[in-house]
Amino acid sequence: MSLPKNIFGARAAILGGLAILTAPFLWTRLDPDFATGFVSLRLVPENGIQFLSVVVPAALVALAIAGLGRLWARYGSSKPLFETASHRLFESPRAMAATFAALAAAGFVMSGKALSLGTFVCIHMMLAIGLNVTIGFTGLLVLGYAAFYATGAYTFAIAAHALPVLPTWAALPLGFTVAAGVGFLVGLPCLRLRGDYLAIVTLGFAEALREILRNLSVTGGDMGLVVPMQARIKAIGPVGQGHASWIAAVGVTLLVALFVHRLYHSRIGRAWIAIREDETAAAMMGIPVVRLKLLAFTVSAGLAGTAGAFFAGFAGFVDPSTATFEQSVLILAMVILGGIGSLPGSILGAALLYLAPTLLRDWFPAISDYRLFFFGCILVAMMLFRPQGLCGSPRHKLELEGAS
Amino acid sequence: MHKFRTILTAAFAVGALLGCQKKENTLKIGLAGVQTGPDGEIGTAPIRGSQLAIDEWNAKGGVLGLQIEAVSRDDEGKANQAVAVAQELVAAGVKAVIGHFNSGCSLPASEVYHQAGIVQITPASTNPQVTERGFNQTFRLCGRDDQQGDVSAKFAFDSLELSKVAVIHNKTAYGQGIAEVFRKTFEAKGGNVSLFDGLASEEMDFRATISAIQKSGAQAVFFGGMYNQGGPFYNQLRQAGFKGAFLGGDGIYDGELIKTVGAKADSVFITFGPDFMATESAKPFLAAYKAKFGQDAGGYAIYGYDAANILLEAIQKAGTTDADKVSQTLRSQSWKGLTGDAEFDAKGDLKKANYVIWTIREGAFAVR
Amino acid sequence: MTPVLKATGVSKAFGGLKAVSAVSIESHAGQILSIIGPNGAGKTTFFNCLSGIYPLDSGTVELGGGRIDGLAPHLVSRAGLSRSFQNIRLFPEMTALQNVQVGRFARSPRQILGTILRTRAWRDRERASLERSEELLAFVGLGDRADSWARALPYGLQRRLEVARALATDPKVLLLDEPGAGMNPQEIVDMMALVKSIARLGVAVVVIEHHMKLVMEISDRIVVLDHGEPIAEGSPDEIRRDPRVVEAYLGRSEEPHG
Amino acid sequence: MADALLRLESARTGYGPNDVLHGVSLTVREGEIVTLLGGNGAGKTTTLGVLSGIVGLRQGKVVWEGRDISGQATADRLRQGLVLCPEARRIFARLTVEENLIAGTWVRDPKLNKAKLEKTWERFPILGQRRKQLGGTLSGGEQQMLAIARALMGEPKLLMLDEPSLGLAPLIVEQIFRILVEINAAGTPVLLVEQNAHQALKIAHRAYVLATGEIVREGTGSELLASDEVRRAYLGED
Amino acid sequence: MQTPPNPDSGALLFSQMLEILINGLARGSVYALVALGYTMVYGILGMINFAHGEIFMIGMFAAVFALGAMGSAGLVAVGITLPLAILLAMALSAGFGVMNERIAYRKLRGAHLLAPLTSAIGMSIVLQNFVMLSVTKGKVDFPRAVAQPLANTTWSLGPVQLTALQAVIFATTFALMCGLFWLVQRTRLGIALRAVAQDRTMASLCGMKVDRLIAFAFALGSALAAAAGAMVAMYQGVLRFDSGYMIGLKAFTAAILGGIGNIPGAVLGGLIIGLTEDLTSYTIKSEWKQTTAFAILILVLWLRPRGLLGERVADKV
Repeated sequence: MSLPKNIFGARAAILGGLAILTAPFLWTRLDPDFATGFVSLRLVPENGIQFLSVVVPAALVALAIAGLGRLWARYGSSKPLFETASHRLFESPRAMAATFAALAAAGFVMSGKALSLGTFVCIHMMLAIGLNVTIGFTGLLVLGYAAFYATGAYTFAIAAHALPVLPTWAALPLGFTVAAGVGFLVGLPCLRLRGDYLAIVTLGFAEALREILRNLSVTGGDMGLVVPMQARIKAIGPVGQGHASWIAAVGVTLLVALFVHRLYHSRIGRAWIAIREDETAAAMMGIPVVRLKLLAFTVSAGLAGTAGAFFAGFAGFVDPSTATFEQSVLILAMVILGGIGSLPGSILGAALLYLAPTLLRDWFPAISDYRLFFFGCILVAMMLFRPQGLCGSPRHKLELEGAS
Repeated sequence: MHKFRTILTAAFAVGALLGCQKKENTLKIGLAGVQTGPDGEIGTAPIRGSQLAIDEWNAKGGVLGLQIEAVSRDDEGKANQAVAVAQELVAAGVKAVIGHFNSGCSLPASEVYHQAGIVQITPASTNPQVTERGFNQTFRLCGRDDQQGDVSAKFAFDSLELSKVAVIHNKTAYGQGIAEVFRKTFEAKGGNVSLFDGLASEEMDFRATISAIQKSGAQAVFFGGMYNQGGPFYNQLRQAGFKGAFLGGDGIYDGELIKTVGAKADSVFITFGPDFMATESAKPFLAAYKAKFGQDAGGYAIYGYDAANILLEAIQKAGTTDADKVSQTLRSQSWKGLTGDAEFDAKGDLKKANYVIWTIREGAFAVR
Repeated sequence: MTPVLKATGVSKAFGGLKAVSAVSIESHAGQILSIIGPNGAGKTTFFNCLSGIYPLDSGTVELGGGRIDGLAPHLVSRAGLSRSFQNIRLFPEMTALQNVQVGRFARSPRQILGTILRTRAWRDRERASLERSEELLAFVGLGDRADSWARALPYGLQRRLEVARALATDPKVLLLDEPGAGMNPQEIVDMMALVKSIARLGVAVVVIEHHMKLVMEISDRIVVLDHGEPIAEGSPDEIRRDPRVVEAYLGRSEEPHG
Repeated sequence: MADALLRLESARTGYGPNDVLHGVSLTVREGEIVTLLGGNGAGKTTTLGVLSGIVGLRQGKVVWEGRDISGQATADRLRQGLVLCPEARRIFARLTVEENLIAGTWVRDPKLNKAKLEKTWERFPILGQRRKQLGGTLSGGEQQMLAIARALMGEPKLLMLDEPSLGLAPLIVEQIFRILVEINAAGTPVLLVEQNAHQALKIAHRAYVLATGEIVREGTGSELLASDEVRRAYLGED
Repeated sequence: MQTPPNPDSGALLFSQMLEILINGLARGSVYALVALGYTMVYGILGMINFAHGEIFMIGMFAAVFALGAMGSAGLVAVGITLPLAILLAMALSAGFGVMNERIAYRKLRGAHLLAPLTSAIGMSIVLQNFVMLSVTKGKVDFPRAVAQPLANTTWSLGPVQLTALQAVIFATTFALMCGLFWLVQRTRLGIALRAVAQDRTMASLCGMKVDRLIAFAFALGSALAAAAGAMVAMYQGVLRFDSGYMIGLKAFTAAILGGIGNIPGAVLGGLIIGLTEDLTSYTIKSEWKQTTAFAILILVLWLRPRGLLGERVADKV
């Protein structure tokens, strides 16, 4: 409908509008006078120059990457590569064992920093894989996913205090069961609601849960809980604590991924996708829609709980920040960046989004303040230009084109 | 099985490349604390202070013949990030850490340092728990909340002769900690805490809480929290017609508080260290800080500066970076700093907590 | 002969508008019953009533002697009634084979633990389901397109895939909502053959269709709806000659009677 | 005969890969009622979509009063008097009758609204009685009248209607057709898409029969009434 | 923990309850103003504008910027500068709202629910961090000289104390709501907005420029949020780059509570949330007020999934 010159005009209008709107923020400074209580405004170029000196080069780099990405998209597609590789991996026990052994062995030569970073990446992979079950497979919008993460973490921490004999490995079944139970109870009334309402109710649940965690004494209030030593991941023989955590993290992540992979490639997984694609048609195929949604919700919550309990056993403490909206958004962004509904996508997205800001901060400490800004930009740009994510299929793109 | 071996070998090769570390010829000191986000401003100050001290030492030739490399990490004021930062610092091979800022970050992070056997000096975490866990290489260069809350409660009961006070906190390790100590001391002395309540950190409209304070019949309010909420809280108290005293801890000792409450603020009583900034010996530091960072030094900058100086001096004196020896040295004697003479007790706390009561006079903080 | 599907006095209104009023049909195994009528006559609404998507205002639906009105769609499907949709509603992000496999959902027993552990029993069932699905794809002529994305199939094949998916639930009754819509003449001829062969399998087929040619050729009986009401029923020849039918389609040719 | 008001020249368009219209041409002249007949899926609605600008053309053009308007947006065509009353009425259910009518005047001078409303109440007394009622609460026939009245508020020079008789009882249908004749008699040409062939042909000056995206027959209303093409297009008889 | 109220202070208690009511209503009316923006955008697009809280925050800053600019120009008469600053803040925020729509929503109209939601979340992060990076990480004080005189002027209405500041909030909120009502219910533009909300295709067949009307709805909602922002900034005295998040979330809760898409519902929801919070703070503890607010939301959605005043719209099959 719109001609090329129109598009150009529209872009110019957007840029011009942005320049005008952001002008007061960029080029002026507020000077409060506490004696009189008035405030005055002063023109200062430094603010804006500093901001633009970071953002403009970053934008240019992004444009260059986007250009490369387009070339890649034209001359080769990412999807078969990752999807096939992951499928082969999870279908072959031998490949799984080899991967596990290789990664575990790599721990011997990894630095302590790499081990800790790797363990955190694994935890976020579990979370992304878990959230993908609801958002990606079943199409249920869950915005307060971190609540289940916190549930798992706190469950284990509290249980370890109550039962001084609780072994570390108990974290996994305990976290899964309790979080899944909570997920079931939250899902039961919510799943009758429309998609975006579900998003809000889960978000509200997460906010309320965070408040409760901050207020109760059994959860240690805002300071959180320290997990007793006996329940933490410990060094075993020549394998140091960091390394042991890394091995455990790799193992659990592979198991979680295998679990989801196998569910996905079964009648349950097919039913989930069918529900996402067309609820009515799915029901006509004999699929009990509400029950399967509830199952997806429960499994997903359980996986978050597993990750949470693992975190508690690894980090040795839990606090209410595990249930923040920011945490939920981070996990959501991982799923979306990787590609909604794609298992390797979740894994890739988690790795990228967890590592990128950390590495950016180490390599370019000067712009570490800008990382969230860029994070937001990436979310918006991703939705506009590649809504299917890195590994996703282009379905959402088609929908968009159909709509315009 | 052949494939498996290939993969394994490759993994080891890659790992070996990654793990290969170059020979160290610097002494690495970790500087950790919140540097971004809402608390970023106040949290950056001590880190810059330490940075300044390290620069001075380097200019003088370093310590033990080694140049000192400051490894600065942002924990974003979040506990889990603090753990990650701590692990990173340990991995980076730092010999000692100055940090963290928030008590909520120091608490979990110090566990990591403890396990790794690294000396930690916090310039600002005042929660008692930080040094209460028997970690013999954890030190604190500032006062403790119990000392602070204690001082404030005694002042309220003895000097202001208050008998009924409402205690409000911001639900953080710091705010709630100091508030609880205040309550304990105040009640032990025979006072009555008429209301004890927490506020969400993003909350800025306190009118309902203030009504509850008025209902409780409190004569004064003790506020355990930070200046960004303390200022509006004070203003809204006064707007609601509450005339009683407003007490608080070091969290509200910040120039920003005065900007918010204005020059005419009255009956504000803050516990804070003595006026180190006004001393003659602090002048060069303040000037150097301003020259280097283009800003006036914030309240905690001087603590960061002192912490670094004391730490480096202890390393110099111990003649080694070994944590046990450095800890021993730190405990064994008295250290001179801009914040006065520091002596550490067995727990790692300052033996003499010098909290004094400050107030606002003519648009500036002044010792009462 | 007892009918497999027996709907009696089915009525459904939206607001004040009577979309379907007192429609009764009987459908027999191996026979094709067509429902025709002008736009807005309530045919699709009637299908939605039969398949449990809309609750009925009144009337009953019996399938193989048991009542299915008031059941949720997935239970209706399990009872043995399956359908296609007017505007094709495949699962576009699945392959053709997977679409059909979804149809096998209710016909394979629950085995969550088996799924996770991939037990031998699970694998056997999965293989059986797969084989049955492939068989059905071949039956509708999609044997060589099993791995195509449903969204990537040409329109005519999508319609066929929808039929295969519906058959995968092992229905006793199959409702087809405009199987020939949007097809070219050759595709329509093929579709007619397919519908006939489904009936030959012993399934009771109910078809909504606009292509009169298709309807007249394949139907055993025809029911005509207009304004939600049944106005005629009979064999194709009877319907062709029925003046009420002509009137329903072309409007009244004379001034209103009496 | 007056000059052609609207001409569609060998229009070709469709959705997705398939064409729905394979070169449809038709003409409407001043003062006429032209009917476009055809079975389901023949492409009638798509033809109106092309004329009103909501469906793009792949080939061919739309000529209005001698000018090519193929590239123009709906609003611009509306401003020139090319008004479509779409299929299924599409009343704004949560707007009152009066508001629905005002919505129809968006491209026109609001100062005239009062007079136009008065005229509408005169022509459709039933709407006048229900002016404050929500559109969604009207009966089917009333909604159709409202839809036509809303289209008239746009001051059409050509009124296009898509199946105004859809789902309505025969008596109401007759009423609607009477109204269309009145509108035409008052000087507005009408392009009518209908499946109710008998009624439509009775009031039409000329008619086209559309089958699978092509015009298969053109003629006066009475010619077509007598022809077999119509029966064939609808009933698939040979 | 709570000291039991003095038995002989019944009258005092009563007046304090009234005060709580006033405070709660003041807070609630701010929520209501912000909730209107959510409801309008949802009503017209069926999308949750997650960045709306940030627009509110931009409004706060814009008001201070405007006051600062006027201060620099030597204009300090509160009677003139304050209304002017609110208007300027509304204008700037409206611009941000339109830009927001243009960048993050227009292309995603009709896409899967997740896409606009995600881009909106991204947008909210961008706006928040933009302000943090360009203005300050710390707080900014609302000029005391503007707010203090209003806050210190109190009127007694019977047993109730009402500050001029609260009166300004009530008056502005009330005026803006009436204005919005009038615009949406009584004008041609309002009819067009509602028409676009109900049937975009038919609206464009009526000649309406759908894109522009949607942008207008964003502008309108943003302007309301900015007015709320200016008043909250004045009321609480400080503003920060993250001040919008919680209020946005609460206002959104309010919109859902009242039945999203429904204008009176948003107002009702806002007042209920505001009152609930203050009553919780007063009678239980401030610590629990978020929890009660969200508990009410979940309860209402459970019992009435469409919200209090939401309409039941038949789902299409």
